[in-house]
Amino acid sequence: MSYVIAGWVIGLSALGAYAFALLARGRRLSRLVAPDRQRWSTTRADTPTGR
Amino acid sequence: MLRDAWLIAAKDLRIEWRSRVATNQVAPFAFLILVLFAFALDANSAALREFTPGLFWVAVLFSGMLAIQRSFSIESSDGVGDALLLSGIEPASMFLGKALAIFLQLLALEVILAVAVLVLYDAGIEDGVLFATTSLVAAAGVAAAGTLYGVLSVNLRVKETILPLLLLPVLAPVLIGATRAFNDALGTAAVDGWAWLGVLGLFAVIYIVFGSFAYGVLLEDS
Amino acid sequence: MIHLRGVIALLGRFPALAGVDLDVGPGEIVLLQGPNGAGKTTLLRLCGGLLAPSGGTASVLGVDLTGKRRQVRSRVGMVGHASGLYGDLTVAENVRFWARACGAGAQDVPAALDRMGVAHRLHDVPVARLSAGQRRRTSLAAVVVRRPELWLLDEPHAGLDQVGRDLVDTLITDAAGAGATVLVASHELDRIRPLNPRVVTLAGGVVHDDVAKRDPEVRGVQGSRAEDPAQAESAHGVRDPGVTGGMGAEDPTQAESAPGVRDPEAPKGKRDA
Amino acid sequence: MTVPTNPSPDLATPSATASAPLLTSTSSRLTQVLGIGWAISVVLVVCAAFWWSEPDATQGELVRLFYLHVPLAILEYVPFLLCGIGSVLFLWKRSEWGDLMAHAGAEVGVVMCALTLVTGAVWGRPTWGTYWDWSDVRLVTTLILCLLFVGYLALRRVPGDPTTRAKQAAIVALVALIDIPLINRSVEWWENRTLHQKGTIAQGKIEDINAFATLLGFIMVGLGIAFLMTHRFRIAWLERQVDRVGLDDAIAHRRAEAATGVDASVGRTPEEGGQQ
Repeated sequence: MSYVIAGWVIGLSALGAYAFALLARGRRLSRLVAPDRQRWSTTRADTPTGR
Repeated sequence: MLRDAWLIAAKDLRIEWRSRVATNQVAPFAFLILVLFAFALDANSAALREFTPGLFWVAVLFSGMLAIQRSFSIESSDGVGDALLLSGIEPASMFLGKALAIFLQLLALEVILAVAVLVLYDAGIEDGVLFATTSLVAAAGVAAAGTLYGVLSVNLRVKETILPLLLLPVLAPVLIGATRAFNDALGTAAVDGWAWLGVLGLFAVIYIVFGSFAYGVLLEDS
Repeated sequence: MIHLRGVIALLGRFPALAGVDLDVGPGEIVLLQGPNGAGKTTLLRLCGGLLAPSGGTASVLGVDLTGKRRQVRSRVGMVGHASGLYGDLTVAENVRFWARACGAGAQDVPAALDRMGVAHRLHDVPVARLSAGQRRRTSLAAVVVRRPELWLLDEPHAGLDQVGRDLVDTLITDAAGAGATVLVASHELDRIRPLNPRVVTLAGGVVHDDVAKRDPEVRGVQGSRAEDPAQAESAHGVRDPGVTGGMGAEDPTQAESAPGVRDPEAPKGKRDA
Repeated sequence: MTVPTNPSPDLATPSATASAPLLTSTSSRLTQVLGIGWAISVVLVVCAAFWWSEPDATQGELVRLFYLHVPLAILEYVPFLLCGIGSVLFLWKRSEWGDLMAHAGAEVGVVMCALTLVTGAVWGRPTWGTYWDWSDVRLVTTLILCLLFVGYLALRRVPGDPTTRAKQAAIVALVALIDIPLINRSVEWWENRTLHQKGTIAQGKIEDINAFATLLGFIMVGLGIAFLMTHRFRIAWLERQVDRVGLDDAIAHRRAEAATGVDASVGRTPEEGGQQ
């Protein structure tokens, strides 16, 4: 059972860390670019998502 | 198209023959790998004989990497890369020519290594035809994939490190397949070597076809 | 032959060409001059189809450079700073290889080597053992066998002796006489001037000054002693053997201070070619 | 767990104030929904895995790790597939969009892949008595897949002309994706050499696994991939924009060289400039 918990903790914390790293990186970068060139921040919610 | 390919291959082989880099450096390096394996396996003759197929192909891949790097370093010297582009030769012909030259050098390497493992590791060939065919087909696959990745990395400043990192994982099926086919040919394990030859053949065909198309895309880099 | 409009070319992220406008017709000899880093070599590489334009429109020998650049490449002859020769192959093997590679027969090779004054005893010497001047002559021979429609020469005189320089000049004149276009990037104005070229000055990746685009009066003053209207024609590329003065005797740097041509964004006079 | 913290929904942003930096992140209404959905699904899956489902007949409690591991192992191919589609789009139509998607897909895929390997190893230790088993096809295939795309990301990080790099990366991605079936078949045959018994995954006892928890697991990982891909794609897009702003400046600067006279640019070679 300890292996199961370890697996979950490692998996979720890694995903969470990656997600926060991406958000932080996005924040830092978006400060360098004018908001009107960030298409998702204008009027549309359906933005290029890669899906 | 084949005439141009042969022109390029003949030029490469002539340069290799003149410069003797393959004979003076690549082949001794391959031999050295075999010696190092013997040290690593603690001079255990039985283990060496059993693992001959794998050790042989690892030695081929590592020394083949040097041959590929060498083949593309002659194209990056003194503006010949531009000159080759200006010649108007079809990229597919260039790909086939470079791959053919590398293929022939790999074959020469394999002959040297085969003699070395027969003598040093006390390996014995049970199925000579399978042994020879596997060597040919695996070399074709390595040459095709190696040529594609060689031209990709030739103009990068980090080419020495990025080429093995990109190429070696791609060659994993060749290593597995050629090792298994050699297991049959050398009689070290009971497997169907001819079926493995099919995998090697598929690999070679895929990368020769894909490389012929992709080479042009990679050449148009500047 | 060459039509460039607002051409931008990048080396990595550096805009080596920042909006070049240039038109060159057949039979013209164009001297590209300008300080180091002005974009001369990049312009030659672009015209040879080795570099894709990142902006603007470019067509060379009737081929759009944004598309099938390979169709241009086999028709140009380019000599750059690098020799483009394999050091381990001999002189004859190199020239033969390049002749075959561009589809020309190997039978012209001895003639081309003779023409560039490469001695017979050198034919079987590996290129790596040649002197810089001998190597340059061999590179030129490899271009001669291709019979290019467009010659792109980057400092062709560098490293050559007096005889070699004269050979290059003859090569340029003959090529232009046969209807080919010649672009020469060079700092050696004294050397080029007798060929009566059209002088184009590059600076900061744009055409700073082009003799062919000046007003007739300015061109008259700057051009040569002659107020002769034929002078304008000679600058346009119709070879006039009677006019030998070309740019004239003034210091060429004065050309850069000519009024009205300083702004690269200024409307460009159109020429037909 | 990763709810976007930006308070102002972009749909409400009037165009008049669009210039004000209300939103300085890669978040949008879409990613907020995805993020919240992902966080909820994580909570649900944890509950389903640890409390709502029964231990498995053969694996006992260890099956609880499967609700994370199996969706990861299967859905990891989705970002790689998107990477392949993006690469094809780039090579075919020179689509910048495809290039950015390929980069995003490769990075998210490598994260998924690495986590699959880690959770698989953690599961393998109590099951097989070892963290790693070379006879398992999926383990080895996933490892090679991970290595192939680690190489891809390494190539992406080499500085240079973006278009050149995009072409090279697209070729590498396609080669990797072509290679995967070959590797998979090879490893599967290769594994038969030893008499080592196959892993439980290979025998596919899906019916033993709680279907509801597995479904939740797939939803969780799927939402996670969508969320991460969206953000990663926007980051790539922002990086390209930053690059482009720099390029406009560089062109203006270059033209100014000509305007301010020839002397200013003397001694500046393209090589020096190219390294900046």
